[in-house]
Amino acid sequence: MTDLSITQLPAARLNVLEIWSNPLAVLDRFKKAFGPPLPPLGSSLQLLDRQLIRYEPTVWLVEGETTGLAEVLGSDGSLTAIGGGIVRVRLSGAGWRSLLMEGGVFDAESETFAAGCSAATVIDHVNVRLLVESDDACLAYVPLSYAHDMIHFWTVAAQSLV
Amino acid sequence: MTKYSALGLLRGVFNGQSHWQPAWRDPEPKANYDVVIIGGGGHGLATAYYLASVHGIRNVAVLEKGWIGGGNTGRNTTLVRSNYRQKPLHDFFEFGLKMWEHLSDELNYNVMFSPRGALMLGHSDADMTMLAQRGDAMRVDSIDAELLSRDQVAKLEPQLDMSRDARFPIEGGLIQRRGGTARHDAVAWGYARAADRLGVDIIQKCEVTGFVQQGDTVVGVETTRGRIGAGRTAICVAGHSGHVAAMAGLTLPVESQTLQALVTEGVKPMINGVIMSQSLHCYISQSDKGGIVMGGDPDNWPSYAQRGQPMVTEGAIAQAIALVPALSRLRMLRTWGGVTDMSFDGSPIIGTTPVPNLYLNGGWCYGGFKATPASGWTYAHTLATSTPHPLNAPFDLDRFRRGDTIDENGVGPMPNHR
Amino acid sequence: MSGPRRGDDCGSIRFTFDGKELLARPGDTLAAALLANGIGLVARSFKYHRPRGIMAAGVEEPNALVTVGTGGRSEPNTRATDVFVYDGMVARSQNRWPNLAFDVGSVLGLAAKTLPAGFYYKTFFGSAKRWMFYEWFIRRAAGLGDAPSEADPDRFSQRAAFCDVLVVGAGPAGLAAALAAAEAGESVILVEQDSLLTPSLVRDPQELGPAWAQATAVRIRALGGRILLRTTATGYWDDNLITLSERLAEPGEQPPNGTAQRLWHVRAKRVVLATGALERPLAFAHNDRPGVMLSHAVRTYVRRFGVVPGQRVVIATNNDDAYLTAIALRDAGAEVVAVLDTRPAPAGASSGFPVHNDTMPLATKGARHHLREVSARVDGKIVRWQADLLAMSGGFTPVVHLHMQAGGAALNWDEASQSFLPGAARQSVTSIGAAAAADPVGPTPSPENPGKAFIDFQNDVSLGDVDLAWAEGYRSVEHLKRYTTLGMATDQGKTSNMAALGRLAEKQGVAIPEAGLTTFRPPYTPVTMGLLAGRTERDAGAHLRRLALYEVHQAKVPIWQPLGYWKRPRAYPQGTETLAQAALREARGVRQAVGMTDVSTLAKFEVSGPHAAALLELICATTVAKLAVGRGRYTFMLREDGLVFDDGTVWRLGEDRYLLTSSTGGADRMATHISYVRQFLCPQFKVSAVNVQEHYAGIAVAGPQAKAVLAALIGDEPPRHMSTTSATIAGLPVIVLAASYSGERAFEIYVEASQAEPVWAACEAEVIAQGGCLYGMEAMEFLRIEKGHLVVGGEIDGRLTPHELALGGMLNKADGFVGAAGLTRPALTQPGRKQLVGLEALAGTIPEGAMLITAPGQPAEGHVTASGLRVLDGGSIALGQLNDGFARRGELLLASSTTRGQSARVRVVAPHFYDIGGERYRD
Amino acid sequence: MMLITCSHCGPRAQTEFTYERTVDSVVQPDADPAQAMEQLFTRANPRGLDDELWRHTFGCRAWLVMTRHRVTHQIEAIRAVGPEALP
Repeated sequence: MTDLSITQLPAARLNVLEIWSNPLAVLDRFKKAFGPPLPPLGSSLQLLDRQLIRYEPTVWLVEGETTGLAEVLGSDGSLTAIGGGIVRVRLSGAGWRSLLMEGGVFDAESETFAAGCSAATVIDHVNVRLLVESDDACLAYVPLSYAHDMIHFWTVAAQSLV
Repeated sequence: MTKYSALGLLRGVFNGQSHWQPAWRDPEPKANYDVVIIGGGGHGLATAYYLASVHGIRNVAVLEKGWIGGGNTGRNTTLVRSNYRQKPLHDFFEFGLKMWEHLSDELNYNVMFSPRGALMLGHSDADMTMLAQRGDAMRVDSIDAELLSRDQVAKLEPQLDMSRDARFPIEGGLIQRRGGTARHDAVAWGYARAADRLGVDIIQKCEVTGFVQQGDTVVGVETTRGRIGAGRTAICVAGHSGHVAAMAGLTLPVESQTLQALVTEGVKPMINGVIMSQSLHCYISQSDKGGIVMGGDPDNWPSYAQRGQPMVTEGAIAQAIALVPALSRLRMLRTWGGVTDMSFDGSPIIGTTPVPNLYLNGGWCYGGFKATPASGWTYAHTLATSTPHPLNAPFDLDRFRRGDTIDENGVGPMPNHR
Repeated sequence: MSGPRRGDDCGSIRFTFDGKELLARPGDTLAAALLANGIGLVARSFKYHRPRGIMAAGVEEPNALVTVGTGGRSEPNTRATDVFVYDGMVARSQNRWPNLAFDVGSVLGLAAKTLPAGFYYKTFFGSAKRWMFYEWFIRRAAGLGDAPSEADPDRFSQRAAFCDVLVVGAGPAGLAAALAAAEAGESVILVEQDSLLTPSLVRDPQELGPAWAQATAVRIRALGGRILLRTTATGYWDDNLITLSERLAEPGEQPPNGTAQRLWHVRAKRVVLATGALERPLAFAHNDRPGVMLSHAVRTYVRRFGVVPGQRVVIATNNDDAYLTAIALRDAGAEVVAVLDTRPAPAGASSGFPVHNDTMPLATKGARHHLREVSARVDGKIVRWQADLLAMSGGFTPVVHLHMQAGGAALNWDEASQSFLPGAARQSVTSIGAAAAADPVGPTPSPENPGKAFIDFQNDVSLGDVDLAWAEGYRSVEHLKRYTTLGMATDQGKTSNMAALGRLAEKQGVAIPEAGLTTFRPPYTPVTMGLLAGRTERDAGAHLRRLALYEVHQAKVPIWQPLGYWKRPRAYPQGTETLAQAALREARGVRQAVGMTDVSTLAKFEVSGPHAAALLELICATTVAKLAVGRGRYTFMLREDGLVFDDGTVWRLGEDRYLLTSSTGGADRMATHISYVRQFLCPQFKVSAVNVQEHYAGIAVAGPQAKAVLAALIGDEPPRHMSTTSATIAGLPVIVLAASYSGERAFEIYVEASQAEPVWAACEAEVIAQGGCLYGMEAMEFLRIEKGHLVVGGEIDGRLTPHELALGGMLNKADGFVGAAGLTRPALTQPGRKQLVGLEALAGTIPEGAMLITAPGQPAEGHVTASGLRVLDGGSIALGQLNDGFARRGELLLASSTTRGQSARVRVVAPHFYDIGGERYRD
Repeated sequence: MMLITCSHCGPRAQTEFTYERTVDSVVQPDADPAQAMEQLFTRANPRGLDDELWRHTFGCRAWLVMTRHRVTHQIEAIRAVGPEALP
């Protein structure tokens, strides 16, 4: 077994931020309020009290604080709480990339999938969202109902990695 | 034509089996036929045979673009059964099942119909109720069905995983004992030989490239071997119905998708009959040569490529091993794909079309093989009399627009939801 | 064959074959070890049970199939040439009884003349039962090895990989190609089915030997390349996806870390096929005898494994390569008594061996299942050689299987080598080395006796069978294959294909490429089913979905019920209660006091934005726009064909914020449907529709005391029926929906799933305090049937219109919702269609699923969709679908289940049995 | 298994996508009923190129219109559909 640990993290505050109109105006308001732009698809933005991860063309997953976002959105979008149904699992250690190739179809071994990158994919028939924390850790957002089996799957799969 | 018999084989001991003649001729196409059947699969050949034998229409050509039986006839998992839920399907498939029971003698060609039983497994009380409902519906329509307990299932197929903690535990099953398998190639060859004997021209390597129309009326076909005139023209090319019908300006309620099947290396008998499941989407049987033959869901996206994606078969195998764990160490020998006509209610289409003198037989989804005799019988009737047989009347082309769909699974018009 | 064929070093690895304890050297294949131990008879053929030995040294071996391993690891039909011996290996011969040397099944060989190709199509007539009688014997004679009877103890892994270049085959060409790519900065995966790199350099030592191979491999790895041994590329799919099967343990061997094999799905930007070539056998009478081997294979056994498979050798060839085998044998001390070369002189003249030109073997003879004599016609006279080994070579066929599987790929016929070479391809694939070119060969004369000249050894197909198929009109190559079973054996025709094509071309009087080609179907070599299933658990690839409150329920030891991929509590039995007893107690608890249940699995969508109502008006077939803030209503959804496919409730939580619930089983489909309407049909809408199915856990509280329970929980007046409010329970924010499925005053409490436990605990405490109980799905079913509420998959079966489900009154009068057009189809309003009815038993119990008939022997007019009982009063009631059912109230029918031997006389009634006026919903 | 280049995510395995329907089967909610049924119940189904609606279901969930060859499986064109989105 390689250097790898699989840890379920405590439930987090997660919201879906969706923009349904005037995205450029929202972007401007966001930059005015927070500084950097909203992250593009496949990446994330780490702020002090929150992280915005983009998995969909018009949707960002907001982990942490949401203050100020309603004002940024105005009438061009909305926030919807989603965190109750998502379990965060941290895959840490050098083997996380190999582990994600087990039962997967997304190229987690690619060097371009680096810290801050995000991807939504399917692993062992379950839709999973990934966020690279560092070279040594990746966060997986797993649907609550599948989390038990996914953690078990990763635990067993880790044993076959060499 | 040499009659097939055990004595004939014995005679061959003394002549090196040299007395056998070609099973069918290799004729040049004539200029005109009373009926031209497009497609030399089991259905087309059966249609030709019944046109000649039942309706006395012998001036018939079967046009096959490749080699007979080379399409879905030779690519299916050879299941024969009539365990449906709805009356039109009962009537049609049960009529066919009765024909299967005498088909080898009828054709003087052993099609190896082997009614070893078609078993559908239930994995919960809800499944068992659904199976009972299916069985009750069958029995009301005079079709054999028997509900089996766990113990009976375990005795029937000892290789099934009967453990209580299985992901899909087996609570019982519904068996149609008269269901089973047949040898797919033999069905095409047997019908071809019998039709040929009655004067039908089977013309291989003859692809239809267009229709000859006078006004709207179809009066013949253009082929790679020239123009052939036809009193009536019968499309019978399931998998490619849309493509052929389009040449006559018809668009159909059909989408072509790939259905994959696979066979393992041969092993000594381990599966007795046909195993299906109410909740899972795989079906398993064992051929006479010992290979485990199985299939699952279609690839669920349009394709004419006769090649599937590996994930689909991998999924079906995972299900099969969940039911029969001993399959794990067998090896998949071959996998292949067929092009199926996915109709928009899961039921076939046999009948007339809006184009005069053009007839259609298609839309068989993944269940055409078992229908071969009944399909040929009813299609021949429809062609001979210009009116559908009562058995295929419900399966007309117009039923979708009208709202008379025969939707066995109640999933509606999207084939990929089926 | 007698005595060991190896020097003093027999090796130290212990294994058994048919119970006999034997020794092997490290690196031996089972075939090499058997030959080394003087065992030539290894198997029986499929059809005639002819004695067979080892013919090849690789994956093309048609004959030497054995079962390796024991218990759940036993692998039947393992090629002895493709398994490496390990300590403790147990190998058994197969398809013989009682033993390999004396096999009763071999009588079939005596009857071979009555059993030509396709014989079974011509006999065994009569009824299906009669065929089944014969078939019983045929099935037992056929097959090969035995399947294991135990479950597989090992795991299999599935792994994805991406690379710039995938090189298949680590021969000299493949290795060099991999190195070049790696040095050019490309990411490389190199796979080799053998256990070592460049096995051909061991067979035919050259200047660049194994040391070069090792150094090259080190260099490739240093550049980041990945090299996988014991790994076979088995399938080539769309867009350069290649499946690899990697053996982490040998067949039957206990894997070191529990994983027996790994299936790779490799997506390569380009693929290099260095798959080499396979040697073709020659066809002559009795060419299948143990002791008749392929020339390459003989050389491999001599040079790689140190095994000399014979001492007096005849070589038969149509090419130069076999002379290398003659040299290897001579160097190893064997005597080459004759070289039969089909080519005219001076071919082979300078070799120093006794060469006979223009000569093919005529036949072989044997003794005790082994080669003893080879005969040939030399200058018109039959000459016989005593020999215990015949090494044959009919030339080489490049392995083009993967090239052809790539799709849209061409083959070019090469007359000189009598083989097909890979041509252009649609995908990015190139072939190199022996896979791309073959050496010229001489003629391959037809044998004098085609009947026993085998070309498909495993399936016992001879050239005579090909001739018979031709005579009977099976003339396309696919007909030939299917009629004779040629190429259908476990070796997939690797050694037989070209011989068959040659014979067919000869019959047709055309060149081989005009005779046609068979399809190269995946996999290249057979692949273990468990590997393809690829799962660590035997769960059919379907994870069980866990409720957020799973542990809470599990502590109460419920009876679980599967529902789609979910598992929900069906009942919570107390003491010795049966399911039915528990469910009835629970249902009565709800009717008489209060009950609570977990409804978390319901589909839920939060829809917000200025167009939220407009979106819901499209999806739902009921009106939504008029709903006041804080109110909710029942709704149902149509497919585009106008038939009902799901139902639920819709709630207006705020000015522009709605919650839509729908059925558990339809959740994924509803999510797709909503996404389709929103994203594709209405991209201009200002709306967000978020799937919150798993975000909220749901708890339903129902019963006359439900209001009191809620009041205590939220410390406020609970919402009126079909109203909603937000509240706090156990300090946590919740949404309360006053909705009822049971027919009692009821509430659904939605809380973030990760915080569900304290809310559940608070509810449970209050419910128990009010004299209530937990209830499961079975009680819920009783309650909803009595109330006449519908269930998706039961009454709502995707085949009925709203009108037929008695929902017509709620249908949106305006068009424009999905399905409105479908509803206009004329047949949907024709008489004779099914309509929802209630049924009450005159006596007895109505069987669920039973057919509704007027009398025994009459056709079905409908069926029972759900059967329950009057919860408080007893008496069997049911819901059903009945032809023209609305007009048949009062009619007496029989609900008949003949499969279960149950029936009940029933009266058709309205589909509501409880509180028809809705009094119990009023405060 | 195809490699589908999602307009948003780049090349991804087909496993992440679901085929939904052909573009010629799309029924607008306000379509004339007869025409709607004609569209719902017939398909061009060509043995060649056709426009199909796919969804990146297990990825970014976007809807994609693909022009794909039914025999070679080659994707000639692909474009995302849906609300206006930031790059």
